Amino acid sequence: MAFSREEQLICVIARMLEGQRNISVGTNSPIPAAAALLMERLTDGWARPLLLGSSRHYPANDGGVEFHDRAAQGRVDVFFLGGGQIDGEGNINLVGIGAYPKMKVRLPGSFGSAFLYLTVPRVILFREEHSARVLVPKVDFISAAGWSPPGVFRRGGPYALITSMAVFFYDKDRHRFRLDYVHAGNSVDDVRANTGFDFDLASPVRETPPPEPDRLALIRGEIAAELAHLYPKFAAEKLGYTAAAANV
Amino acid sequence: MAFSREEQLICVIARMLEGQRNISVGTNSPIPAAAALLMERLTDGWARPLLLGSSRHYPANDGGVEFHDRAAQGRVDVFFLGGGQIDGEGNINLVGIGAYPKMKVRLPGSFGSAFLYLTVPRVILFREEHSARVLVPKVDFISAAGWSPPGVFRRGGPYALITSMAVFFYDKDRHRFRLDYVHAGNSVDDVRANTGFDFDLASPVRETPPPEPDRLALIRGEIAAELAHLYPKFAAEKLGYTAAAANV
Amino acid sequence: MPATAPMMSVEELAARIPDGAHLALSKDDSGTAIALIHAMIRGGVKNLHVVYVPVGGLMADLLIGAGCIATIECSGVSFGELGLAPRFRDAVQSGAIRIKDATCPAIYAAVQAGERGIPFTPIRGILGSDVLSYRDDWKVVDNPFAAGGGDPIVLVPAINPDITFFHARWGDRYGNVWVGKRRELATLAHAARETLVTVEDLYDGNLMTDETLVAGTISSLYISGVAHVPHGAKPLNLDGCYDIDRKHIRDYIREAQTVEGFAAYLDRTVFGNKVAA
Amino acid sequence: MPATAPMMSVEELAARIPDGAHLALSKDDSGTAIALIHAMIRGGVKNLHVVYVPVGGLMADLLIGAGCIATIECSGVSFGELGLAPRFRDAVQSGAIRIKDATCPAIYAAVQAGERGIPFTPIRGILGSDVLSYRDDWKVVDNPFAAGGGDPIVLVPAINPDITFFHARWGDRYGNVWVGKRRELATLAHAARETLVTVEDLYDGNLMTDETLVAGTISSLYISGVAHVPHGAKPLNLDGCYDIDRKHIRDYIREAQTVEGFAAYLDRTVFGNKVAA
Repeated sequence: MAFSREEQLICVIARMLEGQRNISVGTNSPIPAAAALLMERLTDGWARPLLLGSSRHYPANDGGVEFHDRAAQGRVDVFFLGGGQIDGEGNINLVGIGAYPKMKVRLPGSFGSAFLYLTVPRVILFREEHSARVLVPKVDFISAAGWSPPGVFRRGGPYALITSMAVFFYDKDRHRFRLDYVHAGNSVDDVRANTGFDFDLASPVRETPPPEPDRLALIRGEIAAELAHLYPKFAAEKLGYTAAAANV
Repeated sequence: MAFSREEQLICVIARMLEGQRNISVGTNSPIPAAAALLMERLTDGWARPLLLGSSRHYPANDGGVEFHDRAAQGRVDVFFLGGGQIDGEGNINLVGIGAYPKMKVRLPGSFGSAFLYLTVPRVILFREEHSARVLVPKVDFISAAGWSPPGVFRRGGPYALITSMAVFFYDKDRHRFRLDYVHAGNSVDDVRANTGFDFDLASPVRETPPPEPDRLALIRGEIAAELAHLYPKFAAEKLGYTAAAANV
Repeated sequence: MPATAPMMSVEELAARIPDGAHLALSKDDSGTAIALIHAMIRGGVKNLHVVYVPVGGLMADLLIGAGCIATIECSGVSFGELGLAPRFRDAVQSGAIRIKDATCPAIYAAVQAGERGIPFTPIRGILGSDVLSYRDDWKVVDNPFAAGGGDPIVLVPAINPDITFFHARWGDRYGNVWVGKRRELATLAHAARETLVTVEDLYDGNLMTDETLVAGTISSLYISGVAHVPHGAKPLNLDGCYDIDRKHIRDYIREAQTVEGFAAYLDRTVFGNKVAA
Repeated sequence: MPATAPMMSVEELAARIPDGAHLALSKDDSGTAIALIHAMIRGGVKNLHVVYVPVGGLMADLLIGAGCIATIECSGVSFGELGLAPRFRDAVQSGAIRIKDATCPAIYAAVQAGERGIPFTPIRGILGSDVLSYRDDWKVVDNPFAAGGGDPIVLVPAINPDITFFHARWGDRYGNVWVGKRRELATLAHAARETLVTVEDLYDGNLMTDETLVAGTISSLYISGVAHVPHGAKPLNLDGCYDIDRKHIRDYIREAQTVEGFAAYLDRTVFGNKVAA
């Protein structure tokens, strides 16, 4: 069955959510949100997506305060972060490119990353663009640190890095990424050529499995419909959801 | 016009509330509550009573948390405290008599006093019983300290001490009480004989003025009716409120 | 769509509270889970460490009198205008329970710190009080933000109880409960590892998606057990449903002055009937 | 009985915000006071220090573009899925405004500390972040409660703004306003010295005495001015009333890419009409 890049990525993320219960997704993250909704559906509601910015999928009523408190309490199992830059130690930069503060390119800001990266056990880094511009040797600004010295309170941190080209897992002891999967159509050399940081290789590096057909069907049906409440544009343009609201 | 001890005390307190806006009263304090309601009535609602435990006179909706936060913010102008013991430096004891913790007489506890005595600018001490048993040289347990050394954050503290026999004002610089008024029927010597701590004398010590007739009428009418919602027993037995609820 | 949550009985809720559990319970305000307290006494739970947030009343006096509590932490125990708490008074005077005296806002602040997942919180006031002298788990430091140095301030450690419980006006089939303006119950539920709730009535709908009710709702995310117990707060009050039974409390205070009188009260009220009259 | 509170116009509210005021404003969620922002821009207020709690959107981009802001403190400014904030981006890149970068829970924690009247609060995480490196007003200390010493933890100072403001669903004649589940608005009102509110509709009754609405109500004790402004949050959303106008925002982002385009947007939307279409 043919599938799009977005559908592939939703399924890659969903596999990392197996056995995870409290799955939180930040704003402006339709692909992780779709994966979380998929897991809720597949587990008959045992997995609980908490989509920031959604009124339907936000089983909390105290806004961002409650979400961050939940993370601090250890009640958030998984979160997603991206980055204008991500480096080989797992540091992420959401603030900008160049010298702080009058940066050459200013990005929106760090949001909750500096906090959530240390308080949430499993943080999945998700950034579709796979380029040496994004995956750099050292970020220009550390919005959130990939690792901490001993003695620093830290529940978790980076678990994996997913791009449009590959899947890396993070080695917490060595503070390094390991390339485990390359999506169909790409090679290890392609990944190396487009990655600015040094990384390890799994043995063997495998090709990313395609979406499971039953999951793909769900994504295109129920999940797209559910997602359209929060991401109408994405649901319409990327998942072909046709009954989208007028106000897109 | 004849008046009861309770009516006298309500009017004494009310005079100390002139010009005060945010007047808070703890639980189990019908006389201060009546004085606060009287001031609300006399100022057409400018003075704002906040009666803890009341659903009608508690213009806040986050329970005790919000009340203490308000005090910490500097938004409570007046509060009332009592004490199983009160000493000459203004320390109060709400915990018990004897050696802590297995005390000879255990009282309910300090409640918010340790906090409110330092955060509320004007704290009026109110204790009807005027005896050497209550007004002691040194309290057995300091629930809340009457004064603080320099450098300690403190907005206010004891302002006056009102008993069934007299009115003392507190000298913040000398940490001592000064006898200003003696209620009709008592003398300075009576006060001295029944007070366990040393105190200063105003010159002259005056007799407490009787209740203002217009205020007395209000107390027996509107104020008693309003108070009956929170203190039905007091309103019925002490202010002669006859339309009290069945569940007294 | 949220999954539905199974209802439990009040006895099942009580059974989830093991001997030695660390509880934090709200004050005897609207929505005290008296029926659950009765079930705990019938179950014979022992050695509880109970924090009252911030003060206790009937709930505390019953558990103390029944021998369920080893340590109590609170800012006071009484029945307000109605009288003193006789079983609390005797237990402290005799040393039968250990008491950690506190002051109301310090307990609120400690529970809020628990909710926020921080290890401690500063709080103003308290300096000079013997409440502080006897609390070796509280600290005083100089405020690190004070311009000229100095400015001593009290730090209290966070409270994260094993369990909290209360009686709520409504529960829905998804396990959400509505507590209205009793915000401190949400704070407690957030700070506690488990939250047990008895509910007065079942709500036919989803409390989390009702535009006006959601503000006073606690999400099922925090709730580990719900029992439907009409009149679950009696003889205390539940706002909008029933008032406190003042005569019952006055009679209780009189009867519980003695160990024998308290035992008679329990026999009649707790053991004689499954649900308090 | 509570006294009634006089209603003001949105221009009167704007006039209460002086040049150089220290504001703290909630994020662009349900109930952003866009009509008040327009009135502020028309009034030409300058040199504001604005904390966004914790992030900014249209409200921030408009005030920045109109030259009202000297310093902004936030965890991010963007339009989420709809795009980046062009006036914010240009102003930071050119150095036209000073930015104090933060992280969401640190701002929430600082405002909660302001609400609680404490000078600072600890917060977990953040260590290792350059957000911390560049904040010389934040401190790191060893947790005084850590058993074996060590355990570094970040402390942030309390935020007590001069003024906060927002758009609420209802206001009553006593000056109470209903914000529903937007609890952070109550926290802001408690932390701020003054709170200004535009309300969508007038509520005929007392919001503080309605059993279900009271949980989402902010008492008039905290409110210093209320204006009745239907559609006061447009083109943003107000839950239960109207949705965000996505086309308007997309057009704005496109037009505000240039200073000229932004000026044209203001002319048309802010200066051309008293109330935004």
